[in-house]
Amino acid sequence: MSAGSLERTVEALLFLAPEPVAVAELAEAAEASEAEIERALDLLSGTLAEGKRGIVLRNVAGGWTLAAEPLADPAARRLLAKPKTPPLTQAQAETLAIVAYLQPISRPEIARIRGVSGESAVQTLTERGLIEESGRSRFGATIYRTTPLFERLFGLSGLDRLPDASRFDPTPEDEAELRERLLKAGEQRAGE
Amino acid sequence: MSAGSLERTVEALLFLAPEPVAVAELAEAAEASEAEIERALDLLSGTLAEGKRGIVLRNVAGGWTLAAEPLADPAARRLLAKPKTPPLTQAQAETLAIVAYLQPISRPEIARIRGVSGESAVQTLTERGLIEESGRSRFGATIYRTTPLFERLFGLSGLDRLPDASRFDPTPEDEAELRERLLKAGEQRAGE
Amino acid sequence: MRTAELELDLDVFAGPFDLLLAVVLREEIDLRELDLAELVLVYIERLEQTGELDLEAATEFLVLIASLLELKSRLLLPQAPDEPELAPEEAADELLARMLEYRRYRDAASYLGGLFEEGRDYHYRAAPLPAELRRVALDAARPTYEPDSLAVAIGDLLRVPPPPDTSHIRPTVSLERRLRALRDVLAHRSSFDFDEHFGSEDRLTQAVTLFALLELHKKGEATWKQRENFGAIEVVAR
Repeated sequence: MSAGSLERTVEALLFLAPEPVAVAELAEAAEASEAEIERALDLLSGTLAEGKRGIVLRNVAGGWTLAAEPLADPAARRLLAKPKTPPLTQAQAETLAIVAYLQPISRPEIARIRGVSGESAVQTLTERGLIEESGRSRFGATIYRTTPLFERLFGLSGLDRLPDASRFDPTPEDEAELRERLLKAGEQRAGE
Repeated sequence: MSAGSLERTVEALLFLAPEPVAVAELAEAAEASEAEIERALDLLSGTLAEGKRGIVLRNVAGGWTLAAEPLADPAARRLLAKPKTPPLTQAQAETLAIVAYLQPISRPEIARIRGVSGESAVQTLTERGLIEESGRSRFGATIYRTTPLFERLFGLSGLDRLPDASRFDPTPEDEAELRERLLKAGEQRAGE
Repeated sequence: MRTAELELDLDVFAGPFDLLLAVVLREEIDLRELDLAELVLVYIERLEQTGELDLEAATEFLVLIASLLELKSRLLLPQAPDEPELAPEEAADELLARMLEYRRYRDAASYLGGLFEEGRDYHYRAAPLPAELRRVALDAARPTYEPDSLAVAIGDLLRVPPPPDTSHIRPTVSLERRLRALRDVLAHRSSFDFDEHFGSEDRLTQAVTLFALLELHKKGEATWKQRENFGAIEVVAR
């Protein structure tokens, strides 16, 4: 079965584009309305759903892009002689979470929340292109934000797609338990 | 309908590879036999035949590759083309003038006239589409000529409209053929 | 080693770390009396004993100790006039709040870590654009370059620089040629008088010939005799 010509055009554009492309850009290039592009993307996401073909359609970093199906990851690394991306360390993941949720955020603020300065985590994340400097605070501290690459590598279509941070708050029960645990320890001592 | 996992892997590999990939390389990367790869390519060439999707499978020199469907060319140009026409460097202008006035001309002759090899000028002019290969000399050297794009960018309605070089000729009394004189001058410069 | 289980034996407190926090929170111990450096030393000693580093626990310890340090410094330092004094119960609340805030991002980190794990199996295409997209389209091309620039370039290429002016360079004497001159003479005679053969040459040539003679001596082809200062030099083949 052949795809419609707009769907084919959109697929070709995403194939060629080096970065994710926004719907508005696709519409302008294809000389179609955004609604038509949305419809074409809808059809395409059916054809290129995970597990169907070697290429999948992804909505990341504010636009649409094609990616190789994860199934091919080991073969792709053999062909392109690419080592597996190293996982994030605990320190890197925490620093990244703080930047992602609180950006723009200065280096001292990151340190205040983590309790340690974490220079090297910030540096590694910068080197890996996941965060970048976005200016200086009025006290001269470097301010950080996440990059489009971060959204791409984490499969986020935008920063607004990060789940609400309150989701990770200790539940009132957990919080009560933490306080309780501390206080109980105190009472035990008092009872000694 | 979903494709088999080897077909999907092959499609993913061709999607990622910047250059055409040979069957043997695909087999090694996918840890399959060449016969299995051939079969997968066969299935894939059905799915990705011209006119079916936005991406087509091509068998070109050196192996298999994916390409964008030509239908999308005008849209791709609108979205992605970042044509550059920066001023020509001295080396580029000289090389282009030699090709323009003496075409067809081989690469070694260009080098002899300029007195230096100037590989990179030839390459840049080719990439910008101002000159192109037009064959091989009987000694195997690449032969160049100018392109229609060259005529457009210089506002020439044809090659016969090239400006008369004699206005800038330091020794207009010399009656020898232009090619002879350029070669002689080049050799004298190189011999300094 | 869980931070909470760290056994402490400090000047003002003995018991598990957990408990210390509790008593600080309940203001049973004045933070100002607590030697935090000692606390850190105990922790490090304990780490060395167990020989294992639980990163998560270590991070939690660092968050706590950093918070305690900050609270203590705020208790010790004079307050800025516009900053309300930190009451002890507020300090305790702040410590708890700090722990809760840290936990939020610790858990967010593990969520992001999961996304990253999924994401790193996806590869994106990094192939360059096809050549035709990197150049001007024929139908979009407008005259950009001056045709005369081509004729000018040809004119430049036809220009041959004048032969270099060497009048300022003094005639040179080649050592090689002087060696040949010496060998020519020695080929016919076993010895000869230097002045007799080279005395009529200019001073530079004579000097270079003498230098060539040293070269022959070094190679074992010739030697010389001079019986008195400024006397005749007799060159002898060897």
